[in-house]
Parts: sequence; structure tokens; C-alpha cells
Amino acid sequence: MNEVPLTHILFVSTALFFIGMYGLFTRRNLITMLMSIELMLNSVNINFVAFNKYLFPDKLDGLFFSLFIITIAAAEAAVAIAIIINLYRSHQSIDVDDATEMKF
Amino acid sequence: MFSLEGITTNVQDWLLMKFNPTMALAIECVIVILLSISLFAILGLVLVLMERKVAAHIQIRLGPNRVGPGGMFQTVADTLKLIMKEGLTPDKADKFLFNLAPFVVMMVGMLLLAPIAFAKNFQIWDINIGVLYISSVSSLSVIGILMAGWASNNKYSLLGAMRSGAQIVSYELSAGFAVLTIVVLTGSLQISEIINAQQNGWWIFKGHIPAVIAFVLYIIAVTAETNRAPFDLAEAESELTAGFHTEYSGMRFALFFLAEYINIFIVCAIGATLFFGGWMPLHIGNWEAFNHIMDYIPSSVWFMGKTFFLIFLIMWFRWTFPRLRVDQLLNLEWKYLLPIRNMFLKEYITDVLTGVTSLLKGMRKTGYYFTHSKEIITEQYPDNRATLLMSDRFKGEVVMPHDANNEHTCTGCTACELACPNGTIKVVTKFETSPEGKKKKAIDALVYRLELCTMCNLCIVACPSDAIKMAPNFEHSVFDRTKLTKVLNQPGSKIREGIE
Amino acid sequence: MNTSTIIFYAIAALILGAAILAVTTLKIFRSAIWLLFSLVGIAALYFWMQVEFIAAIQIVVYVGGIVVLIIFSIFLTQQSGKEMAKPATSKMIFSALAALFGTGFTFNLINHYGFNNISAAPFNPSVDEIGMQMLSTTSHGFILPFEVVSMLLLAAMVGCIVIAMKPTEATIVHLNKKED
Amino acid sequence: MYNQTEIIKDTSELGADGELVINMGPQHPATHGVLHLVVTLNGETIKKIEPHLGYIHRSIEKMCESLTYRQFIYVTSRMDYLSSHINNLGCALLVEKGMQIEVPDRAKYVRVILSELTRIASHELWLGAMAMDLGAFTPFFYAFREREMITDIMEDTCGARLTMNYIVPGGLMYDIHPDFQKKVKAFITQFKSKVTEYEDLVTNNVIFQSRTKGVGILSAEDAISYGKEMNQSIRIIEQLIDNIPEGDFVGKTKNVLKLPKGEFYTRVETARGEFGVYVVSEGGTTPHRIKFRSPGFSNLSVLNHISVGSKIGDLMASMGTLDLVIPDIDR
Repeated sequence: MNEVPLTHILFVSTALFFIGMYGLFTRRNLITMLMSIELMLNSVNINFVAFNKYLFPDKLDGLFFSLFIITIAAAEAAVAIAIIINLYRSHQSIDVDDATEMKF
Repeated sequence: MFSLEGITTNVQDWLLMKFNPTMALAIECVIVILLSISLFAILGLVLVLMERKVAAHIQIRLGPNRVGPGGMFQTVADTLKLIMKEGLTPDKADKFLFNLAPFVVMMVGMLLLAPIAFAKNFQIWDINIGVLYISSVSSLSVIGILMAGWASNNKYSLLGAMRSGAQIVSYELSAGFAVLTIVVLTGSLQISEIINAQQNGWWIFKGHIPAVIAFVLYIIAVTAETNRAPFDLAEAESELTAGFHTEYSGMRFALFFLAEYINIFIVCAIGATLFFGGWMPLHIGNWEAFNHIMDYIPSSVWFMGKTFFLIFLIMWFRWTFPRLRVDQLLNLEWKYLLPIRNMFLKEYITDVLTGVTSLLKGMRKTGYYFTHSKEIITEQYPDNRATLLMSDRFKGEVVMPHDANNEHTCTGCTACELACPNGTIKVVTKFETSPEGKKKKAIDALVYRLELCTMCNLCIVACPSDAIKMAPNFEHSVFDRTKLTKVLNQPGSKIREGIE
Repeated sequence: MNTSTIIFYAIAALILGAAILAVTTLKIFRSAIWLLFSLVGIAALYFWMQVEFIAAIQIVVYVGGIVVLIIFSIFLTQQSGKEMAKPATSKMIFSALAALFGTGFTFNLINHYGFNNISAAPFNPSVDEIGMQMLSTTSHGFILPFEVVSMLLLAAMVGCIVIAMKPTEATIVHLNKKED
Repeated sequence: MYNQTEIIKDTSELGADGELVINMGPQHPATHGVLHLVVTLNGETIKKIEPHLGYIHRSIEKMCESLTYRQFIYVTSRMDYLSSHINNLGCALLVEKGMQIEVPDRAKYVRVILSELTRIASHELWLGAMAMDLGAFTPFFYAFREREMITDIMEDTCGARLTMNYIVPGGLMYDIHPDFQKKVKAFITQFKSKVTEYEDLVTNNVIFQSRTKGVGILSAEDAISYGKEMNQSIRIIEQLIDNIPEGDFVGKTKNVLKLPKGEFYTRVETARGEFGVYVVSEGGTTPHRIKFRSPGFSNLSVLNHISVGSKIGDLMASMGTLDLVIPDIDR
């Protein structure tokens, strides 16, 4: 597989990151925003694994970082969804534009 | 001795000789895909038949016995029917996801086939994280169910999908723990190494109590993960009609149905691999002769035998136990299968013991009926039509007996017509002139409308001259309902002498 | 160009295509399913890179956990058949331009840097190695972050339950009293 | 201003959005017929149940007004078809009471035995159907094996397996079959040996118990009393079967039955509760007005009361224990 240069993998992860960013900008629904964030986190993971594999094959630190990112992403998603459900209960909507009580 | 080991190497050698490596790999992929699809088809047919036969024998019935010898081709006929049926899509459903869902479930089944060792050196992909791969990929199947539930646009489906989601996600934990026990004992995640570690004894024997507990946990958890009774809450026929696949019909329903059986096969195959040594023959300590004989049985037979034993066990559960309620299901997982409630140790142990004893009692009963085929009470009605014994009082239809001289005893008094609650009988009378020139009332026709008759017997009781009676006839189905209107007195019949 | 390369580009196309659909489709459940395909594609990319352990974890956590969680929250908060509102065109154009510019800029940086010093050493970490190093206390051990992450997970679990728990009668009465 | 208490008050009831209205029936596997329940759910928890009736209404009461006192009995077999004997008995008793007809002892004995057999048969079906509602399919077949013996006895004696119409005002339509006593005794032996089977498979099963205990305020007691009732019935039959006196099977009645002017009411205990017949007579050959008090109808009315707050699975358990026979509800 050495025919595929590292830059191509990095291109995939970069594109994925900015697709996630596009989603975060355009979506107003909390769940879809969360999905976009997940895409961005995943693009970072790809980078960690790819750098580890191509640049430092004798070490495992990249793998560990991606493992921790996956774990934290899980915790983050769980908390986010708990908040979303609570928000839905009080506002009957999960649109970010509807939750405006904290605005001053 | 028959072995699959040679076949795979021969095929590979031949392919590498004829084609370049890329081409050979592609051809191998195609062969594997074809093989796994045909395996799916065969497994589906066999397992569905097996389930129906097991269910029938437990339920003191015979089961399918019409199509082919012993009903062997019943599932083939069913499949043909399902293929020919129209696959309906609900009007407001998300059609793309609705059609995709059964394929997702099937694809997960196919992916799971990869690391299973069917026989010695007969394995598609001996991946180094074998067990982890299985537990990760099997968690994908819940997506197909959730998709089906959502896309059907049906509230029953949605409820079924949500139940299934909660169930599969939580039971994955104890299944994972059970698998981890064996991983810890073996020290490897690779399937081939797990099997090789059981050369001198299967883990269920070698692993003592931890392995036995892990095995029990595993069986319970995978029964729940495959949505089988007593954990079939996602389908819950009596509660949610058919749960997540309520709206599916035809071939797409068949795919869900097939996927269920494939999943059972896969989890049982993995169970057999982890706890019963996969294709490894039964070896006992130093009994050289015994071990040698066991080696002569082909490894694929060992594997299939163990797998089908576990499948039978799961079917046995299904036909013995009632379904759990949704909160009890989660209680069982979080309070009993995961020993979180350890602080109430005494209570925990008594609960488990009483529960398990009562379940085992039930299983003993059903097991007794499964093994005693003499207890079967089903009457094969069309087969014993000639010898069928009907009670002589059976009220099948009203008849008017005639003797050898074509004479009856009906005087045409219309008592039966009056007694009949719903106008089934109509007496048409005429006046006959006797040879002496006396005019006498007699019946022209006793019209009897079988389609109205409620067999209440009031006409028979009312008849003063016993002219009519109930006959034990049945099977009155006709294509034309006018055939159900009968004239009871035979043409040319007369009233018997001396009846007034 | 050999099989492996073709597979890589197919996987890349799956990841990016599914991701684009996930952020643009107006049906929220479909969005979740496209996200799922994108995540499965990333897992496939890890398999392709022969880091099977990470791939399996990716599937377990993302597909078996997070996507199921997202789908559940969709079940709880959305109605079937309802479409989300379309974002304003100006916003879409602006975001798309920003994303394209960002991609171009970053890719330019990557190309500029080059990453030429690719080592040819094989990279096949076994699960043993990963486990040993993660739980080791030596200089390259990761036991401390491991423990911290476990604490984080516990806190997140408790936090989720507290947030999502429905207020009971008792708490309502309690809060009412406070108001008075 | 943001008022947390207000919001909590609202959310604790979760308006129409959080609730799911499901039409259970008219075609649903658990309603055992064309019963239509409109169930309001919050998640899996039941908020409200509203039974909708009338899908198989046949106006039996109106029909009876045009039938004579001999004829109207057969219609009642079609209401609660599982206890048709007992329904018939209720009607026959009413006519006998109204006209002061003396019933011979033999007929009385046979009536009681048949009614108790009907009760057992009905409970066998209940047991099987209840287990089926809870997801266990096998006990149904075991229960039907014993039920089949009863229906065979019925077929021998009455000539029918479900809608017997064997009891007439004044006694029985015809005498019992010569084999009757022998067969009933055989059934009792068989039944007693198989009761443990039901206990092993159903009543002692831990899943079954946890599904029924504490579900609906009535169901737990019901589950026990049903079992006791079967044993009680067996005891009644045992006491009577050897002592059926010889004699006429039907008393002397007039050819045309006419109830005196007035109002009449009788009641009998069917397999699922009290069955009452109320007749207003103008002195003619047909009832002027008739009303049946069917047990299923009043049992159904308790469903909402006992199921609110429980889960969907519990609703099935409650409906199973109420042992609804839809034609009995929709007369």
C-alpha cells in the first residue's frame, strides 16, 4: 500500500474536517450539529493513526491518542444527547435558535 | 478421511498458477461470496425447518409433513411463496431506508461469517482481533433494525425498534464479558489460537466454574442479542403485532427472517468455538485409543454438531419460556447478568437459584415431550378420513331417513318448521288422493337450507313422527351456495303406511 | 496502480461522499445513516491501514454506541417524515466557500511540507503490545491518561443520568416550595 | 422571565407531543377478536385505554325478542361461546322459574356436571391463551390436549363441540351418552396427572410470575383463583359423577311455553363471571324485552382502571387474565 502517499490520506481527513465544519455552520438542529462534530473528531483520528503508521512506525502514541479521542467523543456525545433531550422537554424543539433564554 | 483442508490449498495453488496474484485474489473473493451466499440459503432452509420441527415435537404436534418426504421441502415452498409475493412499501415511508434496512441486516450477517472456522484450516479470514471483530460487527445489526423501525412510519415498528436498540446495546455488555473470559484464559483474540488452545480439553471443561458461568451468560446474552424468545421484545407478536418488521412483506420480510436464523447460526458457531473448541475433537486426558477414534471424525462434523447443539438449546428456550417485559429485560441485564448488585449477595443467590430451578423444570417438561414422540396427539385428518370415527350424535346436518321401499315417515305437520328459530326448514305440502278417493295432506318437499342451520336440534325434538334426524356428516364446503339448499325427501318417496 | 490503491480511493470516496450527504440531506434520520456510512468507511480505512484494533474500536464505539445514541435521540425528538428547514442560500454559499478555502489552504500547507521522510518499516501493532504499553507505568506508558479517561467516563455517565432524569413529584414540590 | 417551576410542571405531564396514540385492534393478535383499544402511551407506559366496541355486534337481545322461549336459548350459546352450557342453563332456569317447571334430579345432576366441564374447558383455553399472550406458545397445546377430551365428551353427549344447545326448559334435550360416566372419570384421572405440567410450565415459571405479579390490581388474585377454580370444578364433578340418579331426563312441560306477565331475572356463574338474564314478559310466547348481563362486558370496563401506569406488556397480561371473549362483549 505504500503506493498511496501520506498526503492523500491527509487530504481525506482534511476534506472530512471541512465537511464537518460546513455542516456545523449550516445546520441549526442540535443533533445534526453533533453529527458534524463527530465527523470533525474522526478526521483528527485519521490523522493520528496515519502519522503514527507512516512517520513513527516504531511507536504507538498515535494509536493511544486516537483511542482516547474515541473515548472522549463517546462521553461527549452521551452528555450532549442528554442535554438535547432535556432541551427538547422544556422547549419542544431542538433548534439552537429557539434556545435563547441565556441571551442578553 | 474427508477433510476440507486440502481443497482450499488446492484451489489456491491452481488459481495462483493460472492467474496473476490480483486476479487470483479477485476470483477467490467471488468464490467466497458465492459460497457464503449459498451457505446462507441452505442454512436458512435447514434452520427454519429445524425450528418448525423442534417446535412441533415440543408442542406434541407433527410439524410440516406434506411437502416432500417428512416435510423436508416445506421451507423451499415457503421461500418460493415469499419470492412471488408483492413487496409492499408503506405510502409515507422513507422508501430508500425502508428498502435498505433488510440488506444492512443481511450484510452484517455476511461480514460475521469471515472469521468463523468451519473446519480445520477452513476459514475465510483469520484476523488477529477475531473475537473483537465479531463483537464489533455484530453491533451493526441494530442499525438495520432501527432503520426498519423508523422508515416503516408505523408506531408499532418504532416501539419495536426502540426496544430492540435498548436491548441489543445493553446485552452486548454481558456477551462481551463472557467472551472476555475466554480471551483471558487463552491470551489471544485470534479465533485459530483460541481453538488451538483447546487441543487438550475444551474451555467449558478446562475452565472450571468461570467458563461455565461465562457460557451461561453468553447463551442468555446472545439469545437477547438475536431477538429470540424469551427476549423477542422487538417483535413481541402479541404486543406489537410484529414489531420492527410489521410493514415488511414478500422477499424483504424473508431477508429479515433469514437474517434472524443466520445470526443464530453465527452466535452459536462462535459459542461453539469459544467454549466447545470449534472443530476440535473431544479428547480425554490419556485415553490414547479414544482420542484417536475421535480424530477420525471429520473436523467439520465436530463443528457443525456443536453448533447445532447450541442452536437446539436456543430453540428449546424459545418454545418453553414466556416473554419478558421490557423493564424486566433490562433488570435482568443490569442487576443479574452484570453483578452490580453484589452487596445483596444472599438475595442475589436465592433469586438466581429459584429462577433457574423453575426455568429448568419447565425445560424438563418440554424436553420430555420432545424426546417422547409417542405423546404426539395430532390427528392427521385427511389421511385417516376412511377410519375417522365420528360420534354418532354429532350434529352435522338434518337428514330424512328413507327405508328400502323409498318410504319416509314425514306427515308434513310443519312442527319442525315452527320449531326452527331462523327459518331453515320449509315444508311444502300437497294433497294426495288415496285409492279410496280420500284426500290426504302429504309433503311435496321438505326444503332444508344448510347455510342457515345452526344445528340447534329443535326440529328433531319437535318432530312427532321421528321423520328427520341429525347425521354426523360435515365438510359442507361448496363452490355454489345453491348446493346448500337441499330437498330432504327423495324423489318419488312416499310416506310409510300407518303413520298418521 | 494495484488493488490496494483502488481500495483506498474507493474507501475515500465512500467516506467523503457519505459525509457530504450527511451534512446536506434534509431528512434527519437519513443524515444519521449517512454519518454511519461515513464512520464505517473510516473503520474500513483503518482496516486498510492494518490497524485492526482501532478499526474494531471505531465500530464498537461510533457505530454501536454513538450512532445508536443519535438515532435514539432522533426517535425521541423528531417526527417521522418531517423535513428540516433548508438553510438560507447566502449562509450555504458562505459556509461552502469557507470550507473550500479551508481545505485548499490546509492542503496547500500539506503539499508544501511534503512528508517525504516516509519510513519503510512495517507497522503491525499487536493487541498485546497496545495493551502492555497502555497500562505500563514506564516512560512511554499511558496508565495515567487511561485512569483519567475512566474518571471522565464515570463523571459523564453520572452527569447524563442527572441531566436526562425526569423530575419526580418530590423535586417539583421541593422547587415549588423554594419559589414560595 | 424563565420560570423553572412552570416548565417542570408542564413537562411532568408532557403534552400531546410526548404521547403516542396507538390503535390496538380491531385486528391485533392479542385482543383475541375484533376488540379495538385506543391506547395512549408515554414511551412504553400506558396513560389511558379506551375500548371501542361494536365491530361484531349482532343485536342478540333484539333477536331474542322474536324467538319463543324454547328457541331463544340457542342464541345464547353464541355469546360467550366458551361457556355456552352455562349460558343456556341461565336461560333455561329463567324459564323454569317463571313457569314453575319441576326439573328431574337426573337432569339437574347432568346439568351441573356439564357446566363444570364447560368451566374447565374454558379455563384450559384461558390458560393456553394467557401463556400465548405472554409469549409462551407451548402450554397452549398442552392445555388443548385436555380440553380436547372435554370437547369429545360434549360431542358424544350433546352432538356439538362448542355451541351445545343441550339444555332445554324442563331438563335436557336427550339423555346422556352411555359412555358418559366412564369418559368423565378418564378425563379426571388424566387432568389430575397433568396439572403439575401447567404448574411447571406456567404458574411456577419465574418469568410468568414476574409478568403477572402486581400487574393490575386484580390479576394476581385472579391468576390464583382460576387455578383453584379448576380443581374445585373437578371436585364437584367427582362428587356427582357416580351418583347420577336414574329417571326422566326432562320434566313435563307444555308444548307452547308462555311466561306469565312480569319481570324475571336469573343469574349463573360462568367461567368468567356472573351471567344474568333479565326478561320482561307480557304473557306472550316471546319475551317482550330481554337483557343479558354478560361477564365479559363488565370485565372489560375494569381494563382502563388496572392498566394505567403499567407497560404495554402488562396490558397483554391484564387482558389475558380478564379472559375476554369478544362476542360476549359485543352481543
